[in-house]
Amino acid sequence: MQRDLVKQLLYDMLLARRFEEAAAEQYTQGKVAGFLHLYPGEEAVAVGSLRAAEPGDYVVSTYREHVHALMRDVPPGAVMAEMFGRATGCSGGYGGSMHLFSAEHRFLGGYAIVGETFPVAIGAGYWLAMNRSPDVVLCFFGEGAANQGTFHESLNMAALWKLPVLFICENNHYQIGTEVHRQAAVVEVYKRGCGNGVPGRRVDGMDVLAVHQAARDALEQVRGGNGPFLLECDTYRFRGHSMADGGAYRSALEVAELKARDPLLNLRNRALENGWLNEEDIEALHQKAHGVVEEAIRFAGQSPAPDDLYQGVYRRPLDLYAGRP
Amino acid sequence: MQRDLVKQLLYDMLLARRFEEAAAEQYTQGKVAGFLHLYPGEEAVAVGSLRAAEPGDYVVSTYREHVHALMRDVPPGAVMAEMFGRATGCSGGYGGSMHLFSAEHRFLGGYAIVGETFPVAIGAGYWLAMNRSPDVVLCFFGEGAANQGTFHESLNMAALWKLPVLFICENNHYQIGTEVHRQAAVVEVYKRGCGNGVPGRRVDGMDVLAVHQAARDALEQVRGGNGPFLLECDTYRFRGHSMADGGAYRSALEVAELKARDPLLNLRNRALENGWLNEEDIEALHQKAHGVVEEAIRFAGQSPAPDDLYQGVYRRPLDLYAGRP
Amino acid sequence: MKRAAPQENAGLIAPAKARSELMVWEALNIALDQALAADDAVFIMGEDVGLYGGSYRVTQGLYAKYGEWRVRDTPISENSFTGLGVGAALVGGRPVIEIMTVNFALLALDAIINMAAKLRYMSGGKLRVPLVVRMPGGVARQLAAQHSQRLEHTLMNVPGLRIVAPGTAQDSYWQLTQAVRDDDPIIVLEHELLYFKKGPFDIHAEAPPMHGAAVRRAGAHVTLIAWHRMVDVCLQAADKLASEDDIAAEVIDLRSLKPIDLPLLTASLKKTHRAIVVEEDCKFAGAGAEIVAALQEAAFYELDAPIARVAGADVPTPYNGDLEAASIPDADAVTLAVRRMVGAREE
Amino acid sequence: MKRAAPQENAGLIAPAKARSELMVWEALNIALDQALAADDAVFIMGEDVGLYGGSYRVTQGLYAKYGEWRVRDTPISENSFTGLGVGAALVGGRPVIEIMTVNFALLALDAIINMAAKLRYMSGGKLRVPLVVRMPGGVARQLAAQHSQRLEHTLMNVPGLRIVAPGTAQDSYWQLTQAVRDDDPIIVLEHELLYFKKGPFDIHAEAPPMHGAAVRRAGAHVTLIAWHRMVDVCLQAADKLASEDDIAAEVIDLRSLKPIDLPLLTASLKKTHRAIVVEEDCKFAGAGAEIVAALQEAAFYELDAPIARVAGADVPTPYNGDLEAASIPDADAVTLAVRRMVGAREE
Ligand SMILES: Cc1ncc(C[n+]2csc(CCOP(=O)(O)OP(=O)(O)O)c2C)c(N)n1
Ligand SMILES: Cc1ncc(C[n+]2csc(CCOP(=O)(O)OP(=O)(O)O)c2C)c(N)n1
Ligand SMILES: [Mg+2]
Ligand SMILES: [Mg+2]
Repeated sequence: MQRDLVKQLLYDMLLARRFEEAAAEQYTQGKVAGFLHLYPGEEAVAVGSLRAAEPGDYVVSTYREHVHALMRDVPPGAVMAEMFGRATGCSGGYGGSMHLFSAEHRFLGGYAIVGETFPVAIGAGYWLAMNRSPDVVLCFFGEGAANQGTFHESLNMAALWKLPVLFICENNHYQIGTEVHRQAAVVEVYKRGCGNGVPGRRVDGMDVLAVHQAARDALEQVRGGNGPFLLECDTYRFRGHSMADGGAYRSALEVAELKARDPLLNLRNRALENGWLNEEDIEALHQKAHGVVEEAIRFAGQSPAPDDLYQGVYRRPLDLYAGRP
Repeated sequence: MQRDLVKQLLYDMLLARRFEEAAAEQYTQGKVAGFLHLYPGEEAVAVGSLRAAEPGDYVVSTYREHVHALMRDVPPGAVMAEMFGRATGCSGGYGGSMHLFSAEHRFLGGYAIVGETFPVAIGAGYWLAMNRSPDVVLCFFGEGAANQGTFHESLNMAALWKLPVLFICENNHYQIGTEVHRQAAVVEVYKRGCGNGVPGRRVDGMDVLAVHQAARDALEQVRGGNGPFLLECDTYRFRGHSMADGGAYRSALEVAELKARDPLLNLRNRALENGWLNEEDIEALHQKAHGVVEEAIRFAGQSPAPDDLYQGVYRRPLDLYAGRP
Repeated sequence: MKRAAPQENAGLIAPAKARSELMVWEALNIALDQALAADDAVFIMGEDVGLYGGSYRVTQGLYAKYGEWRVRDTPISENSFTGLGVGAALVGGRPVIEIMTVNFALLALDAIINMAAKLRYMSGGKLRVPLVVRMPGGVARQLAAQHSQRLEHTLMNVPGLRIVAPGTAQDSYWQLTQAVRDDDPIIVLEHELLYFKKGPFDIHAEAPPMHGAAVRRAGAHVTLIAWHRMVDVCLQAADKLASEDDIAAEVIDLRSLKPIDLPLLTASLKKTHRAIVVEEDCKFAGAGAEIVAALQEAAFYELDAPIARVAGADVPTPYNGDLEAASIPDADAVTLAVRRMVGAREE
Repeated sequence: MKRAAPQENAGLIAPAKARSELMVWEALNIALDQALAADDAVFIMGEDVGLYGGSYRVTQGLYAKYGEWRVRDTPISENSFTGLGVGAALVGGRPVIEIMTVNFALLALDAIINMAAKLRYMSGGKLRVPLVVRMPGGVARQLAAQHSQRLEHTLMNVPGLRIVAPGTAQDSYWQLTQAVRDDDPIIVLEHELLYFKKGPFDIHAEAPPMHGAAVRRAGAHVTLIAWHRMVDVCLQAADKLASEDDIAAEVIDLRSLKPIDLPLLTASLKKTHRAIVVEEDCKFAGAGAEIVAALQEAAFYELDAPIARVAGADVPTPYNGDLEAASIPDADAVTLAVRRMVGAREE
C-alpha cells in the first residue's frame, strides 16, 4: 500500500520535474513562447493533493498549472502541444501555457489573472451543492493571490453556503519579486480565512506524504458537507517567477537552503531509508518519466497548428455586422 | 464635563434625527430626489464617533452620510441645499444626497458604490503616514460592505503599512433586504479583520456614550501609530434602506423592539435619571435643532441652481475634439 | 436528489400570461419563471433577487417558488458572484446573474471580459459558458454620477460577448428567453426607466430574431437609430417632425448591440440618405461611434450628409435635475438635429 | 518630519540624461525620477515597482533613491491600491499608480471610472484628483487572451479622464512629465513592445503639446491615423507604398486619445481626401470607431471614400504565434487597405 503510493508519488514528481525542465528547454529553443511559469520545487503540492482527489472532482488552477493538468491525467503530449501552440494541445493551441483546460478531465484551467480561481471554484462548488453531488472542487492559488478581493468574497460565499471547495494555497513566499511579509499583514495564509469562517491548516509543502495526508483529511471534511477548507502548503519555487525573471531579489543562500529541502530528494531518501523503493526502482521511474516527456515533445513537435482565427469565439461563427440570427 | 458632553451629543442626535425627517419630508414634496438613504436609528454611531475625532482628521463615508457631514460641521444649509440640487450645496448641486463633500471640513464624501470607502480611506491614511502627520482617518461602512473585496484588500494594506485608519462599521443588520446572516458567514464584523491582522471590537451602537468612549480609545490607539483598528457598532435603521424601500422584509416586532432601544430615548432617559439635563434643557435642544433644520430648508429653498453642465469635469474646460492643450 | 427541483407555485409570480398589455418587468419575470421551470440547470443569483423580490421586481415570486438554491441572494461581491456564474456555467449550470445595476458591473468586468467572454476561445472551443448577465442601467432620475454609468461601448468591444437591449415588453420576454437558452455568454441590458413601461404582449406571437433590429416607424427622409429609451425619444421627435415639418423620420430600434443589424440600417439609408444615431451615453467613444463608423463604411455612397450623433454630454451625470435632463438627449434635441440635417440639404 | 524627503542617489537610475538616443523605458524612468525629485507630493505605487525595479524596468533605481514610502510595492489588490491613489490625491498627494498591465486594470475600473474621473465633478469642482495611472498594454508576444486586452475604448468613454499614448522616447518623457504635473486624473497608456525601442531624445527640446497629434510622415494621397506601435506599422506601410505604388501616405501619430486632435486630422484630410484608422484593438467598438465617427462628421465633404479601419480581428487574442500575428494589423494589411482605397478612386 504505502510502497505503491510512494512509487506513484515519486514517479509523479519526477515526471513533473522533468516536464518543467523540458518546457524550459523548449522555451529557450523558441518552441514555447509567452509567459512560462514553472513548478520545480513545488511538486509535492500538486502531486500530493491531486493524488488524494477523486476523478469526479473539479480542479481550478492558475497560470502555473502544467503539473496540475498532468496530475488530472491530461496527457503530457496534450499539455506540451498546447505550449507549442498546436491544434492537438488541450486547448487547441489557443490557450498556451497559462490556459490549459480539459473538460473531460474536469480540469477547469488555467487562469492568468491573479484571483480568478476563487470565483470559478465556488461556481463549480455551487453547482455541485445545488445538485447534492458527492464531488468537490480543488482550488489552487498562490499566497499573493490571497491579497485579491476575490479571495475574501469567494471564501465568504463558500462558507455561507457550505460549498464543497478545498482551497489549496501554494505559499512559495513570493509574489513575483515581493516576499510574503512585504505583501501581507498576516503571512500564514491558512489563518486568512478566519474572517469568513473558513477553517485552515498549514502543512509542509516540501513533503509530499504530508501534503497527501493533509489533503485526504481535508477532502474528507469538505466532501462530508462541512463547507470549505483552506489548506496552506509551505513551499518554494526554485526558479524565477517565470522564464522572464532571474529572481535576483532572493539571496543565493536562501535558494540553496530551500533546494536542500527539494521534495523529490526528500521522498527519494525516505523511500530508500524505509526500504519502500531501491535505487533500481527509482532509476526506472526516472527513465519512465524521461521517456514520457520525450514522447510528449515529439508529439507536440509533430502536431499541426490551428488555422482558424475565429474558431470558438462564439458557439457558431458570427458576423458582427449581419444582425438577425 | 459629562454634562457638556451629554448635552452636545443629545443635541447632535436631535439635529441628526430632525434633519433626516425633514429630508424625508422634502423628498415627499419633490424637493429632494434621487436615492435618499436616511439615518434614523443609527445616530449614536456618527455622533458618538465623530465627536471623538479631531478637526484635522479625515472622514470617509457612504451614501448614508448626511449626519457624518453634519458632525464634521458642514453647515446644515449646505447639506440640505445639496440635496435640493442647488449651487450653494456642499457639492454645488452636482453630487446630491449620496455625494456630499467638503474639503475644508476634511469630509471626503459621499461614495455610492459599496466598498469604495475603504481604498479612499487608506489613500488618505497613506498620505498621512508618509508625512508622519498626527491626523487619522475615520472610515464608515455598512456590514454589507464588509463583503466587498476592497474591505479585505484595504485592510491588508492598512495593517501592512500601519496606516492610521479607524474603520467604523455601522452594522444595521441589513444589506438592503438581506439580513446579515444571509450575506456573511461571520456576522460579527469586528472579527472580520483577523485575516489581515486588524484588531477589532464591538460596541452597542444604540448607546452614544459607549460609542463615544470606544471611538476615543480606538482613535488613541490609531493615532499612536499602531496601525488600523476596526470598531463595529451594533445598530439598526428604523426606516427602509432608502425612500424607495418599504422594508417589508423585517417583521413589525423586530422593528418595534429595536425602536425601543432608540439612541435618542436612551440618552435622554439617562440624562434625566442622572440629573445631567432636565426636561427644559432637552426641550431647548429640541427647539434649537428644529430651528436649525428649518433654517437649512429655507436656505436651500432660496438658493440658486447650478447652471453650467460642464463645470468641474476637468480642471479647465476641455474640448474633446480640439487636441493641442 | 437534486435540490433544484421546482416546487409548486408558492408565491406571487408574474401576472396572467394571456394579458395583452404588460409592463417590461412583468415580461422579464415571466421569461425567468418559464426558464426556471423548463430547465433545472437554470438558476438566478444576485443581490436581493430572492427574498426581497428584486430591486425592480423582475424576480418577484421566484424565490418562494423555486427555493434558495435556484434563486440566490448574494453578498455585495459583484466580481465573485459573477465569476461564480462563470464557474457554474462551465460545469453544466445555466446561471442568470443579475448585477443590481450597470454601475456595479465595473467591479465585475474581470469576470465578464477576462473569463466569461474568453473561456470558450482560450480552451480551443472546448468549454462553453452559457451565462446570462442581466443589468439595468441608463440615466434614471437624479441618481447622480455613480449611479448613471453606461457601459454599452465597453461591453460591445469584447469578442465572445453578445448583447441585447430590449426596450419593449415583448422584446424583453423574448430576448431574455433566447439568451437563457443560448450557449454563449450574453449580456441583457435593461433600462431602469423602462421597467414600468406598459406595452403589447403576446406570448403566442413568433419570436423575433434575437439580434435583428426593428423599424418602429417608417419614413423616407431621415433614419433615426436608437435603442432602449431613446427609441421612445425618437418616436416623439418623429411625431413632431411629421406634424410640424412634414419630415418623415424612420425610427429604428437596434434591439441588439452585438451583433448589430447593419443590413437593416443600410437598407433604410438607401431610402433616406441621412442618418442620426441617438444615444443616451456620452458621445465620445460611446456605442454610437461604432454604429456611425460601420454605417459610413457600408453606405457611404448613399449618404447625402455626414451621419450625426445626438448623444449624452461628455460629463459625469449631474445630480441637479435640470442639468441631468440637459445631459441626455430629448425629443427636442433630436428634432433640432433632424431639422439641421434636412435643412442642410436645401441650403 | 516627512518621510518623503528624497535622499542621495542610492542606486542605478536612468542613464545619463544627455544621451541622444534612449529607450522608451529609460525616458519614462527619467521622467519619474525628476518628478519624485521635484515634488515631495509625488509617490509611486504598484506591484513590484520598488525592490524589483518594475516589470519593464521603468521604476528601476527609484526605490533605493527615494525609499519605500515614495516607491511602494503593493499586494495584488488593483482596485484598492488604485483607489488608494484616489484617496491620497484628494488630500494632497500626487500619486503615480502603475497597474502592472492593462489586463489587470479591469479590476481597478471602479476606482478609475467611478472615483478618479467623477470626483471633481461630483464635488461641484471643489475636489481635485491629481492622479496618474500608468499601464502597459497591447498585444505583446504570445501572451494569450488574458494578457492581451486593450482598453482604449473603455477609458476614452469616461468624462473626466484624459488619456495619452506616447510611442516614442521623447513623447514618453514629456507626456508622463506633463501628466504628473497636471491636476486632472490622467491615464498614461504604454505599449509593452515599445519599452525597448530606441529613439532620439533631447531633454532640452521644447515640450510638445500634451494632447496634440503629430505628423510622422507627410503625404498627399491618404492619411493613416494610428498610435503606439501601429504608427511604426503605418510607417513601414508608407515606405512600401512610396516605393512600390508611388502612393504618398501621410502618417499621423495621435499621441493622445482623449482629447483627440481633430483639427490636425481634418487638415490632413483636406489634402488627402482619404483616411484609414489603424488600430491594434478589435475593430468592433474599438477606439478607432470614435475617430472615424468624429472625422466623417468634421470632414465629410472632403472625403472621396469612406474612412476605413484596419483593426484587430474581433477575437480574444490566440496563443498560437501565427494566429496571434493574424489577429492584429501589420504593414501588409495596411498596404493592402490603402491600395484598395486608392485604387477604388481610379476604378
Ligand atoms: C490581477 C493580476 N495582477 C497582477 C498580475 C501579474 N502577476 C502574475 S503572477 C503574479 C504573482 C502571483 O503571486 P502568487 O499568487 O504568490 O503566485 P505564484 O506566482 O507565486 O505561484 C503577479 C503579480 C496578474 N497576473 N493578475
Ligand atoms: C458595489 C455595489 N453593489 C450594490 C449596490 C447597491 N446597494 C446600495 S446600498 C446596498 C446595501 C449596503 O448595505 P450595508 O453596507 O450594510 O450599508 P447600509 O445601507 O445598511 O447602511 C446595496 C446592495 C451598490 N451601491 N454598490
Ligand atoms: Mg507566491
Ligand atoms: Mg447594513
